[in-house]
Amino acid sequence: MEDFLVILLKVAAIYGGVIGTAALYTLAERKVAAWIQYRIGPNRVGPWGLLQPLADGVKFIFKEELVPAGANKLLFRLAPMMSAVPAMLTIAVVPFAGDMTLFGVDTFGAIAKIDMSAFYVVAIGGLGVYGIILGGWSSNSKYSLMGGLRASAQMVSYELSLLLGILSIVVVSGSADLYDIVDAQSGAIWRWNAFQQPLAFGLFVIATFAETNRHPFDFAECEPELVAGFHTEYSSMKFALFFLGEYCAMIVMASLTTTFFLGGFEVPFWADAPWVIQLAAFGAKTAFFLFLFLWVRWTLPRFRFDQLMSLGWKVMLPLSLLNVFLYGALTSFGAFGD
Amino acid sequence: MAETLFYLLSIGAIACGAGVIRARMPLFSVLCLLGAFFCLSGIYLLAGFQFLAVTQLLVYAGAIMVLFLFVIMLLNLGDENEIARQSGIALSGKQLAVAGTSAGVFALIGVLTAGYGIAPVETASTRASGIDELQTLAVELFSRYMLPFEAASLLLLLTMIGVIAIAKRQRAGEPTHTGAGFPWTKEPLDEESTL
Amino acid sequence: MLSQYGPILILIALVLGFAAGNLVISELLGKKTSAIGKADAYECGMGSIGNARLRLSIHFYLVAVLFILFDVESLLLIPWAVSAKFFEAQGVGGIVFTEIVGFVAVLGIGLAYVWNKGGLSWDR
Amino acid sequence: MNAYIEQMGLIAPELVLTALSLFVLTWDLLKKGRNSDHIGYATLVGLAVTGWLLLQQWGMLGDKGTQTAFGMVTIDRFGTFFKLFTVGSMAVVTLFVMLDKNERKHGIGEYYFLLIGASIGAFFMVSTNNLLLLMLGLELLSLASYSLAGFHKGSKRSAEAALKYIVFGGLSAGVMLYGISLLYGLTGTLDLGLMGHAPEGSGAVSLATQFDASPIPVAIAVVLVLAGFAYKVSVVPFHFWTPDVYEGAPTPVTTFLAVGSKAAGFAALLRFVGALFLTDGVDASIVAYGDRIGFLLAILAAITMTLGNLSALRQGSLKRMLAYSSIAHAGYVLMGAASMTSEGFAAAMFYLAAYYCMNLGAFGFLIYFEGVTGKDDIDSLKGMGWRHPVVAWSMVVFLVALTGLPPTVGFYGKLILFYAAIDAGLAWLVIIAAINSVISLFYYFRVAKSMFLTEPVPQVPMRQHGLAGILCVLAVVTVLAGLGAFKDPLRGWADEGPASLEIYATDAGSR
Amino acid sequence: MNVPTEHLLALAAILFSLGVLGFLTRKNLIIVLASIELMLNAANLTFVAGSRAWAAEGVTGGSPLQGPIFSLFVILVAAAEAAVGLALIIALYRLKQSVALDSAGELKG
Repeated sequence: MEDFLVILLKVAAIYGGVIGTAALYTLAERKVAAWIQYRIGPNRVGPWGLLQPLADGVKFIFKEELVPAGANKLLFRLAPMMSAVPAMLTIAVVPFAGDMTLFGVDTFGAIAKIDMSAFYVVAIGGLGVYGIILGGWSSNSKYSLMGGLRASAQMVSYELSLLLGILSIVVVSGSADLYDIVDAQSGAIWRWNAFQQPLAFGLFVIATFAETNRHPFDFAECEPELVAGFHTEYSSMKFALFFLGEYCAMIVMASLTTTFFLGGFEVPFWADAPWVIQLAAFGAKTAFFLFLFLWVRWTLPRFRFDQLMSLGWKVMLPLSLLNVFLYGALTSFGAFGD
Repeated sequence: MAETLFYLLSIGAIACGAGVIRARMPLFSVLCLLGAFFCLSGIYLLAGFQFLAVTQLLVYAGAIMVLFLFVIMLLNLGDENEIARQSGIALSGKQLAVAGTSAGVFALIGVLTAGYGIAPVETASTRASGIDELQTLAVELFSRYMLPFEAASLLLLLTMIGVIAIAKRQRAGEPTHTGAGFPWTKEPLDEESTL
Repeated sequence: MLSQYGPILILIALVLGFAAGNLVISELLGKKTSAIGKADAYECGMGSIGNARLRLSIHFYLVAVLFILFDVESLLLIPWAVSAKFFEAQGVGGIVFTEIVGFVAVLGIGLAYVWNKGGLSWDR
Repeated sequence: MNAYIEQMGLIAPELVLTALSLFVLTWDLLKKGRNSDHIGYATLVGLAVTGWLLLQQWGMLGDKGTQTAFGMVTIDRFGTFFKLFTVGSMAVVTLFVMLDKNERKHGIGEYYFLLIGASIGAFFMVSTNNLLLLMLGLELLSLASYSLAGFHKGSKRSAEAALKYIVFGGLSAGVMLYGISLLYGLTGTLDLGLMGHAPEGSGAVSLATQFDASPIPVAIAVVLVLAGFAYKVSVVPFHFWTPDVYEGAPTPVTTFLAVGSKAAGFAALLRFVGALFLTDGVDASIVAYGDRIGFLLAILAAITMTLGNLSALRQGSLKRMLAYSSIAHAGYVLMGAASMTSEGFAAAMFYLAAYYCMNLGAFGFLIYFEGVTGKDDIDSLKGMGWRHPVVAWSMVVFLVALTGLPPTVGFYGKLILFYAAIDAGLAWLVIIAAINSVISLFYYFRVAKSMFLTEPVPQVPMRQHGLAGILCVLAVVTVLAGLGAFKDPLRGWADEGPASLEIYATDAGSR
Repeated sequence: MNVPTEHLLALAAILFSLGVLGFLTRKNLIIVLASIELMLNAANLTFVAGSRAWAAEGVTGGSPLQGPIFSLFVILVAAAEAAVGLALIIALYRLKQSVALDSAGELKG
């Protein structure tokens, strides 16, 4: 019984934490944008505008639901869910901290610990494409359709690089369990995969940007061309769900990059740190990537769509394959033997 | 708990399967198929085949169904346009009833098939789960099933070439290949890319 | 098996409840008005022309096909990736890696082929 | 490591073909589609090497088959026999493609690549006892065939044919895979040898044991798998795609479908049936059951040949007529399988060899004829006999062989088929087959009549000497193979095939 | 999971029948292809059921994990077939602006 309560507590805490972070992240987005552009940003609701996300949420709930004429009613309502749910489900296996003891129960700092968690995230995360493509199609708007198709083509293209990047990590770690992958990076800081596999790291980070439809690859929205992409016709909470899904996906991607390449929750040179410290370390590393998302968005210009696809297929895919080969060869011939 | 889940997933799979063949729009048919894949993935997981479950999600749900959706979007087959198979053995009316009955009989026989001559499995799956299974699978795949494994890559290559040969249109009167696309050739390929 | 995945079930329930709940609450609480043209698809302020069921570039299809094929390829590499160290420890790392090279090389030729045919060039 | 290489040595023909396919593709890439003839020559050279390797293998093989590639591939005379003919027919089809001007405008490198890929699939199909590799080979062959059937991009017929082909092909694949999965569930193995006879400690249960325990599931499983094969060889309930696909596909591809693909399907069918039900080496309790399967096949054979021949009578198009004729011939070959004896199997193998020769020739004539007139209806044949005498006389030889008249290989093939069937107690089937042969005389004769006995219609005199030469050679082979000097060795080869099958089955038992 | 193998097999049989039924009764080619996928999944489920049952019996039938490996290849084949089939649908659609296969047209007789 206590086990079950602890699990319940963990699920609630992690899910709540991620949703809360996503909400704060929307604020951070605007604050950072303002900072980069020498503005102030939201500062009216609460101290430093901290309650702004709450106000936004309440506003979303009370906004009018619009369903465009000619839209497919059922799919139009389902699409936001199909977009948000996979992103939220991927957090299930992210290791936020190592082993811990809560209320006398020995447990670990993730919702679930499964053997194939590294591929679970790709398999589940890849399903987010349905929300986008169906949202785009069901709106019966040209911009939405174009945006949806573009976004989904982009997502599938870069999913390959993501998958191959994960493969090369799995090859050297010898396990597909995220905890084992983190373990393999414990100890000295140069054991982080970011230093061991710089190429994979770079490709993976680029792929995360494309997977989450973030700048400089945000062709899902691409405001000047496609108004707002696949969610042009969406309003109120349905729009908010798309938004929330996107931010959750960013958080998940940042945590995954941390887990795969920056040693996850491991504190360098301190293998058995208490879990609170580990959580903090994880938070700090993830925050760096979260900041990177914003920094890039407000600094770099957007690609062209054909450039994006060319990059994905002609650069990222061959390089990822080569990288897997390289580390596969090194592993197969004993370079990473213990 | 696991048993309940199995029966729930089974009902889900059957309902989705029925949806596949009953849906008016191909889009809903494909979405129902997606649902059936989820249910089956869950069942594989319950039966102790993690890797197969992930495969089901990764390839079937994550890739094949996306392809179906793309085609529906590209050809604009969402609702009104039926792409019909008129010849062959598409049935209607009375024939449908006959087909339904025979399929029902078939299902019954299938249930009979269950009399496998081996004892029903009363114990939970005995296999070791997870990585061990994956490692056994890898050992099998790279020793005994090495040839099928390599043949699989040939199959994929063949599919790739076949699809390009079928779907990519060249303009009449042009040579089959121009070296376009390679970084070291200058002239871009001049061909229609739209349908 | 279930003990491993059980917490995910709880999460699924929670997430679905959260998403559906939000939509329902918003549907219930949001005000409803209607006006001429309000439900039209957005088209930069103009009246919309035709419907959005347009047909699009074949490239989307090619991308999806290539994705499937390479997805399946990566999938077949997963067992190897997980066991590469194990194979190395068993002393058969080289042989298995050769198999992998053969497997990927064949598909590499396919990639080169598609590349040459312009299947990867979006701009044309 | 050495054992590893030794194992690979036995599948050298397959490896050479794979290398050839990749080479063709790469060369096509580098040459950017120019000099397509060179690719054709390269293909021919590769096929020749493969053929040479196969002949070497034939010489080395004893009566027993050996297994290689971790038990996946079974190298025996049965398989090598079909591989040799597959390579031969591939070479002829390659020549057809090279000489057929209509095929030039399409991507020729892919054409060859897909053809070679299909024959690799056929190789796997005919030489494996493992259902997994069998399925993969079948799918390689099928996928290549689908793509090839739809190869003429501008042609609606081609696209429709390919679509029909893949839709029904998908159905048959689904049915067959479901059957295989049931078989696996029943026996706990994918190896046909173990299914036929599972010794103690092999970890499998033989089908015979399961049949005693639960006959209905076994029957369902076997019939479902047979349905998949029946589709591939266009036996009657699954034949309806054949005329449409044969007509819509590019003619060289049709040739391959009618000859290479069908023969590979038959080879796999024979191996499947042989491993499970052929008398020797298989658990005795299932042999009676095998007779029932044989009876089912006999009925299918009767229906198939009758329907094929009757439909062929009404055809105005030569291509469709040949399609229905190939359905009828599937019925004849099925007689051999239906007899459930080694003699029957050997007869089926011999007849398939004959079928290779005469159908390659007939379709080659079709290609020639289409090249000359641009049409494929029988009425346009008028005057062919006078304007293109060599080709027309070759065609007459093929027609005589297809009808099954002496002195051609077709006659002899039918003869031994009939003998085998009578021995197996299928006299009624032989009578039906004989009547069918008479029926087929009418429509085959119609072609000859059209060529020689009617006034020539004016047409452009255009000659394709290369094609005519090939047809000549094929015609000579068709006649010669029916005569003693060449017939007997061929007969000997064919007779050794089923023997190696059976011995393999016992061999698997003792493993 | 203490579910008897029979129930897994029955589920597979029902799915297979649904697939066959869909193939026989539907005219829409996309749905026909979807029905075929359903049939292939039924085969996979049967493999899983069989594999599970034999593993529980302690029988490996020559090699362990044959069932799952076969299922992997079935999925691969399904992917390849879907890709080629849909490519053909697109090709035909381009030529005819519809994918109705002619019933009485050129390819019948």
